[in-house]
Parts: sequence; C-alpha cells; structure tokens
Amino acid sequence: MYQELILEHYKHPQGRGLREPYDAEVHHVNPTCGDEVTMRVKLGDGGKVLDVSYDGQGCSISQAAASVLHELTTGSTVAETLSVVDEFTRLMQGRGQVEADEDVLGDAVAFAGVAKFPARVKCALLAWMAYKDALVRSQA
Amino acid sequence: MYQELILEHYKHPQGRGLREPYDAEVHHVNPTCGDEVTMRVKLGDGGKVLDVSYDGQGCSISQAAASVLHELTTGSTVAETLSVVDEFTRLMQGRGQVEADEDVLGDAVAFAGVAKFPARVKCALLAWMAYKDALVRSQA
Amino acid sequence: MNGAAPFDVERIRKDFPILSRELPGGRPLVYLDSGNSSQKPTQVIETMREHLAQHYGNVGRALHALGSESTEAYEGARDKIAAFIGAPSRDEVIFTKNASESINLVAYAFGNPVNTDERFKVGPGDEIVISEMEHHSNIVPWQLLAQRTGATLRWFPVTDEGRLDIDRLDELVNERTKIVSIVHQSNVLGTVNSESPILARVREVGALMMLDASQSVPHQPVDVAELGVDFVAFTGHKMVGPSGIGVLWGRKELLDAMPPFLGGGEMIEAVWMDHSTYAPVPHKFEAGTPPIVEAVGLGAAVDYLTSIGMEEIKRHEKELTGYALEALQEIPGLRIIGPRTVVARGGTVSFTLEGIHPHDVGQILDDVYGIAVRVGHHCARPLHLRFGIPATTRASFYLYNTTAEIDALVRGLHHVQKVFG
Amino acid sequence: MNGAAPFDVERIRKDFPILSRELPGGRPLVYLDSGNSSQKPTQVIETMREHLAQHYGNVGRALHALGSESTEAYEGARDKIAAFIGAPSRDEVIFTKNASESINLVAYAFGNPVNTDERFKVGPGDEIVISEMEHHSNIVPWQLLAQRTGATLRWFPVTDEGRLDIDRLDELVNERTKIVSIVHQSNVLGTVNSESPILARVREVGALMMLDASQSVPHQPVDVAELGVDFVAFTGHKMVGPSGIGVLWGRKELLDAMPPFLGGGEMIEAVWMDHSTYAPVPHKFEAGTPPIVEAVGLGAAVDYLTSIGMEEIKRHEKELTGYALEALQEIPGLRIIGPRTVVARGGTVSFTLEGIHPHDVGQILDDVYGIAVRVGHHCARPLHLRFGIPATTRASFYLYNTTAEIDALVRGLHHVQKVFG
Ligand SMILES: Cc1ncc(COP(=O)(O)O)c(C=O)c1O
Ligand SMILES: Cc1ncc(COP(=O)(O)O)c(C=O)c1O
Repeated sequence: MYQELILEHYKHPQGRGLREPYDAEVHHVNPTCGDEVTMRVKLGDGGKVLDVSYDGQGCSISQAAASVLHELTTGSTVAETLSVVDEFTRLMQGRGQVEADEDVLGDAVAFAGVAKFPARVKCALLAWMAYKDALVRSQA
Repeated sequence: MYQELILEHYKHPQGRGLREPYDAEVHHVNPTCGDEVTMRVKLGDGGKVLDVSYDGQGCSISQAAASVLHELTTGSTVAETLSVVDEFTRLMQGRGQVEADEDVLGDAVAFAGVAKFPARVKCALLAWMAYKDALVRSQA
Repeated sequence: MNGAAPFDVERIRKDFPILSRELPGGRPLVYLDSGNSSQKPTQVIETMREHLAQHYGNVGRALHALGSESTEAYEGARDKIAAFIGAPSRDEVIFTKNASESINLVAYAFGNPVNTDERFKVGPGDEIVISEMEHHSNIVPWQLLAQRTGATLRWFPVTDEGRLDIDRLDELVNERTKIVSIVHQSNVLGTVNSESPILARVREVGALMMLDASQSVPHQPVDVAELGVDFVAFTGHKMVGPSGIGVLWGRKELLDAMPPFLGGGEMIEAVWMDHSTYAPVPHKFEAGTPPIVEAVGLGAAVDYLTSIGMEEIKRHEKELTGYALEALQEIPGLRIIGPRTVVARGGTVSFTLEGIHPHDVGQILDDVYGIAVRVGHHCARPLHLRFGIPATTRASFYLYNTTAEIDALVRGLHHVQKVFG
Repeated sequence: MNGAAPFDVERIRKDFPILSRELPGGRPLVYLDSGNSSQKPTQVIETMREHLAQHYGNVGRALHALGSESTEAYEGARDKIAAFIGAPSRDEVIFTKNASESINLVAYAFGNPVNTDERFKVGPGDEIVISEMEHHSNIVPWQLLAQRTGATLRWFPVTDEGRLDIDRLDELVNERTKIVSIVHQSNVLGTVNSESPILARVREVGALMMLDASQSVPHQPVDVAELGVDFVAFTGHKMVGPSGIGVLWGRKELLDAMPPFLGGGEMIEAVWMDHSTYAPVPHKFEAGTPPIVEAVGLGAAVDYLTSIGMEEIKRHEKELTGYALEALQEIPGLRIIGPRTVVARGGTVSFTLEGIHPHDVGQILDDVYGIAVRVGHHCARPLHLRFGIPATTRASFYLYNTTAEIDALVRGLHHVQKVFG
C-alpha cells in the first residue's frame, strides 16, 4: 500500500500551503482518525482550475492524496477534474475489486492498494471530498 | 419422578377440601406455571395440628404434595411438622445431590426425584411454603 | 427454489448433530421445541468455531489483518441478512442481542425528551396498540414506555379461534395512536397475522407500525419491503443461528430520526467530555463490541436456510402441521388452542389435555420418550388468561422434523393419558 | 496459585490456535491488541462448539432434557463468574451483551419517573461524575442521562503523567452527586486507578459508585467485595471469552431497588395486559433469550484463567510491561502517553512517534511484520484531546504474549521510521 509515489508525495507535498486569491475555502475533518484538510480553489475562464491550495494534518495517505490532487487538478478544467474525482471515488469504494482506469487517474492510481483497507479509504478520499465541496461553493 | 405414590395422591387426594374451623387461611400461587393452593390450618392445645385442609389446582406434583402434607402434618405437633418442612425444603433445593432422611420425611421421600428438575421444585414446595405461612399466621 | 436439491428431511437431519444424540437413559431425542429455540446445523457451528480459532479480532476499530477479516465477516453477515429479508438498504439492519432488545430499542425511541421528532413524542393522551396474542417481549417494553410517559396502552382482542379480532380497528387505531406493534406469527397459536388491513389504518392516522417477526422470519419468506411496515424484529437463535444475536430492521429515514439508545464505543462520530455526535445507522444503534461471532454465525444460518429454500421449508412445515392437526384432534380430551386448519398458520400447535396439567404432559413425554415440547404459558400469559387456562403443551416444528416424530408425540400423549387415567 | 503448573508462556500459546496462524503473505501473527479484544483458547472454543452441537436448548423456559442441560450450563456459568470476582451472591451477576450495555443498564436506572427510590432520582441540579480518561462507553451513557434529565456531567481531569487528578475531589464529588463512574484500568494509559479515596468521599456524600473494570478483570485478581463499590462492569471478549457477553455486578439491595431496563420474556414474574410484576434479580435484568452459549463460553474462559492463576497472569504482564517500557523509550522520537514505570499500571502502552501518524505506524507494522497493534483514539477521544494529539499507537499485552514479540515491535518501529525517514 505504501507505494513509492505515495511516500514521495507525503515527504515532498506539491503545492502545499494556502494561497490567495481563491473563490472558496473548505475545511474537512475525518472525525474517526482526526485527519484534517483545509482547501482553497480558484477558478478561471472556461471552467479552468487556476489553483488548488491546501494545508492539513494526518496520515501519509490523506496528506499524499491532497498533494496528488493538487497536481492532477491544477491547470485542468472543472469537467475534467470531476471525472477524475468520480473515477477515484469509484476505485476507493470498490473494496479492492475494481480495476483502476489509469488513463483517467494518472498518478492517483498509486492509491489502488488503499481500497482494500476500508478503514483507510476515508483517509484517501478526504482531500477529494473537500475538493468537490470547494468546487460546488466556488460555482455557487 | 412419577412415583406410584405421587400418582396415587394426585388421583386420590387425602383430606382435600376447605374445612371449618380454622385459625388461618392462605392462598399461594406459582406465577410461572399457574399452580395454586389455598390452605387452612387449625391448631389445638400443646401445639397440636388438628387439621390442615386445602384446595388447589395445578400439576400432579403440586397437588400430590398438598395431599402428602395433609397426611404428614395432621395429628402431629407444630414442632414436629416444622422439622419435616425443613427437611423437605433441604431435599428439594439440593439439586438432586442431597440424601433424603426417610425417618423424618416418611411418604414425602417419594418427591426426591423432583429435586433434579429445578423447574418442578417450585411445584413440590408450593403447598409446604403455604403451610409454613399459615402456621405463622395461626400463631400470630 | 435456488435450483437447490429437492427437500430431503433425512439429509437435512444429518446437518444437525444434536438430532442424532442419545439422551440419558438411551432415549432418542425428538425435538419439537423449535418455537422456543431451534437447533444449529454443522454449517453454523463450524463457521463460528473457525472464526474464533482463525480470524477473530474486534471489528470496526482495528486496521490489522485480523481486524479486517472480522470486520469483513461481520459486515458481510449484515449484507446477507439484508438480502434475506429484502431490506432496501443494508444500513437498515441493526444487530442487537435478541428480538427483545430490538423491540425495546424502538420503544425507548419514543418519549425521549431529547428527541423533537413529532412521530416519537409520547405523553399522556397518546396511545400505543398491541394485541392480546403478543409474546411478553412485545408487551412489557410498551408497558414500561406507557408507565414512563403516561401514555395509554391498548390492544386488539383475540377470537375464540385464535385469530386477531380487528372488528374495532378504526376505534383502536386512531389519531392518538403513535405506534402499533403486532406479532407476525403467534408463538402459541401458530396464527399468521395479515398486517395489511392494520397497516392501512395506521397510515391513515399517521402512526408507525412494528412487526414482531420472531416466529415468521425463520419459517417463511419474509420481505420487509413488501410488508410495508416501519420496523421488524427477529432473533437469531430461532432460525438455526446462535444465541446472543437479534436483528432490528427499520426504515432508514426513521432510524435516522430516532435518538441513540445505548451509548458507547462504535456508536459515535466524535466525543467531547460534554457532548457527542453519533455515527450514521446502523452503527448509531450498536454500542460497544457487538456480538461479532454471533453475527457471523447468523450469516451462515441465513446461507443455510437459503440453500434449502424458504419456500421449501414453509411447504414442509405446512405438511407437518396438517398431519399433526389431524392426528392430535383424534386424541380424546385434547383441545387445540389456535386455528384448527393449516390456513394462515405456522407449525406451532398448542393444546390442553383434559384433566392433566401440561407440566405433567411435558415431563412424561420427556422422561419416557425423549420428546421435547414446551409447557407453560410460553411467555404469553395474557393470551392464556384470555382462554381461561393457566398453561398449554406446545409442539413446534421446523425443517428437520418428520411425521414419524409427530407419530411419536401422539403415542406419547396416549401414554400420558394412561398414566393419569 | 491453585497449585497450577508454573507459568509457561509457550505452553499457553499452544492453547490459542490463532497464534500459530500465518497471515496472508506468509507473515507470522504478532498479536499485541488484546486490550481491544483478546484471543480465545481451544478450551473456550470447544466448550461452545460442544454445547451448540450436543446440549443446546433455551434456558429457564424448558423442562425437557436439553433445556435442563442448557439451563444448568448457563446458571453454572453465573456461579463461576460470581466466584471469579468474589461476588457475595450469584444473584448479583447479571449477563448483558457487553460492558457497554452493563453501564447503560445502570445509567438508565437513574431518572426513571417510575422509580421512587431517592438514590436513583436525577434531575436538574444533580451531578454525575466521570473522568477524562474514560472509554466512550463510560462517557456517552452518562451524557445521554444528563441530556434526558437535565443533570450536570462533571469529570476528574488527568495529570500529565496520565494519572487521575483527584486534587479537587471534595469539590467535584459533593452533596449534589448521584453517581461516580470511573475506569478501573485505563484502556489507553494503562493506569490502574485506586478507587478507595474516591469511594470514601462518595460514601460521605451518599452517592453511588461504579467501576468500569473492562480492562482490569481480565488482567488481575478483582474482588468486588473488597473493592467496596456499588457496580462493576466488564466484558467477555477481553478475558479470553466470546463476543456477545458482558457482565454487570451490582449490590443486590441496589439491583432490587432499580427499575427494570429491557422488558420481555424471562424478566417477568406475571404479566397482564395492563401491568406486570418482575422476576427477582438477576433475571429482572435479563430480558429475552440470553446469550446462552456465550455465557457458557465465558464460564470456560474463567475456568481457563483460574487454572493459570490471575496472580500469575498479572506478574507475567508486569514483566512484559517493564520490558516494553524500557525498550520503547529507547526509540528516538517515541513519546509514551501514560505512566512510564510499571507502578500501578497494566500492560497497555500507548505512544506517538514524532512526525509519523499512528495510522501509518499501524499499517506498516501489520503489512510488513504481521504485528497487530491498535491505532487511533481507542474510543477515548477526550483523553487524546487532553494530550493534544489526534491518535496514538497502542500495544497491549496478555498472558500469551512474549518478550520476543516486544522485540519484534521495536524492530518494526525502527523500520517504520526508516520508511518515513
Ligand atoms: C475501559 C473500557 N471500558 C469499556 C469498554 C467497552 O467494552 P465493550 O466494547 O465490550 O462494550 C472497553 C472496551 O472496548 C474498555 O476498554
Ligand atoms: C413471538 C416472539 N416474540 C419475541 C420473542 C423474543 O425473542 P428473544 O427471546 O430472542 O428476545 C419470541 C421468542 O422467545 C417470540 O416467540
């Protein structure tokens, strides 16, 4: 489960830190294990995701997920990132039975092993749920 | 458990029926199985038990016990009958591990087999507990 | 059903080790007390043994291999039970310790001052409706609720034939009614109640409805969605499952609206010293370490019943019941308490023998022939009061019983009459 | 003790089949999560299997041979447990489904409008006292009680060393206090609390006192009469017994004075439609079919523990704890949460590793070495908030653990630090 890529992102998080400007900020907590993430989203013309900035604390899975998410979303369109969110969620909730679509997920495919550990799925999803929430609020 | 003697007393109860005169009357019920007994005691001089009369309904064990009790107590002294009550109670609560004292118990020894059936012990004791209660009230 | 092998009672009996046991004194066992509690097949016993010996860990809390194996087995059992009763969602299946706890859980949801949902508010003037044929477990929780809150407890009477008397339905269930809780199949009479006329009235007045399905889920296909009621309770030990496990099914929307019952580990979302938030259902109602191995055993029980087929089981029991009703009615002085035909009734036959107390009947059947029946009021004392009798003898059948066992019962009863003749 | 063979951990390990199991990937199992739930010896597993396969019947209600065998085994288990905890009377031992139910049972006895006993009356102005080191199961039931009745919940703080801070005892426990409920041994810190100073104050003000002994009864001799408190709760699955069974011990006089909790079969004396009378304790609090086979299994567990000797078990765990405390404190960045010496503490050691989240610690220990520890807040979130940490890693020891397993843990932790280094 601790893929090299996950550890890399955990030790060297990409795009970490909360930045200005932003359209919406959300704070999500996983009450059972205390993992937290604060996330800001800045959208541009044509549904472009200009920046996803974040801060948080928690286990390597939850923190690396936020870093990977930053990489996969920044610079894409909202529509594109939503299909990544959907595919990632499907993978995570598949109890290890679901085949990951590498084309859609890119680096996030490294989390496939997490799906076999129901207790850790929430960690992997924390940042992604926060992102989805932030998108909704940005567009509201 | 269904000794001939028990069946005999059940089919041909001795001294059944409520009689006058009496010093005390009690009504005891076994709520779990609905067995009932009404019992009257008449005492005489020198602690003599002049009459024990009763009526009731229930299983053969509870009804035969009342009949045997009538025989064993009528004509004895209160003190003598109390030692029978004690011995009978000890036998019944002994979970089948207690040796019965035939000299004290007389015919009541036929109930020894009941002690192995916790659910039936209450049936066998019903009349005896009623008798003890009636004695207390007679002397009060 | 399920493309299973044809129903073969002799093959089924081999699955239940206790049935080939000898009782002290060399008596064979004739087990006619499944309405009280059923026996367990090797498939259930071995699943439990195997889980205890090789996979046990606490559920929910542990990340490690054993914890995951146990959690998967426990939550997998929930999936199986949800499928077995046609629950629209697995989250509607709550594990309790028995049917009694399931009913109490619902009763305690009412009249809790903390809860503001109108449907669960109960006070003086409000009414709770049960029936005269209920098991104590579907009477006492409602009595306690009435006592705590000042509400009024009312009940459907029972006809001489042992059917629910719903003549005064519209008066009994009215605008003041908060909940109606009725047994699905009586554990004394065998009567199977039709919930639909009552449910229609319950919906009219905006009340809730619960079914005590402790005696139906083990013996016939039960689909909670089809039933349409709000809560259904049943218990593991009567359906070839272990002791120590019961089930409450409830509509998710209602379970969500109910206050927690037992507080503790596993039922929380977050805890501070001065307040807590609660986990979503079903976990909100499963405080503390649940009956893990028992749930796993119940899952195996449901697999076993499904492999035989609930329709097949029902058919087999109907045959036995018809056979028994006929044979028993030929015994002079025997009076059946409950329906005398197989229509809308299950395989539970209670009766009295003139002049002989049920305790004596049961004792002699057991002592002499190893026939296990239940005697007494079967936790339904008010029903016995209704019929003016302190007790009955009850024979109850299950998938593993045979007509030969009913023959043995009949012979036994003749002997009882001879002893007391 | 008991003239038993000298304590031989290798021999004991052979009694627990799961300990020689291989985990997927060929990992051996290193089970250091007994504080969460303990493993079961063959003696317990086989007793349960045998009962299910050869002796099962419902208890209390049945007169027949199987019913008597089951009843004797079930009530015999009560005798064993009463003896194990030094209960003055067997009737003071109530079987529940887990420790959480035991605590809820007592909490629900308070503030019940039906009950007129002064000691159980609770309303606004009254106080309930717990502590900051409680398991959620000894927090939430009291929060729910406070919410239902308007009473105030208060608590003892915890010192930096992980000890109960009773400096303000006289103020915290006062004339308004109705009950004090405290953990006997903390499931996070390992701290063993001395109940006597608190109990003395409780008696002064006329309140009641409960001990949550879920973590002490499995690990040391506990004598309820000696403790002198009013209620003691514990749970079967942590003491080599099955899931689905817990115990409440209470003083008979108090149990008699308490209102019933769950209503149903077996807890009654007589039932009419409009009211009931109740059975004497313990049955008053055991509604419905109890966890029969689970009680029998717990009886076997108690026999097993007694055959080893509770003093011996305590001594062995103390050795392990001393060994672990020393070894763990040599790991750089490791901080023990709780007492750092073996004085007045049990074999539960919780810690943090600087810069590494416990979830990662636990996962790698399990994935790579098959070491089962627990990570998270261990159902004691307020205690973790007190120490300003979201979670800890917890190793907990039992009679079957070895110093070699602690060595494996230490090696594993070094590896974890390398992965995240
Ligand atoms: C201290 C303490 N109290 C109470 C409990 C609750 O026990 P159970 O989960 O069996 O209800 C536990 C264990 O989980 C515990 O460690
Ligand atoms: C109709 C009915 N309801 C409820 C119950 C209670 O089930 P349990 O004893 O498992 O709580 C029973 C069985 O005893 C029953 O037959």
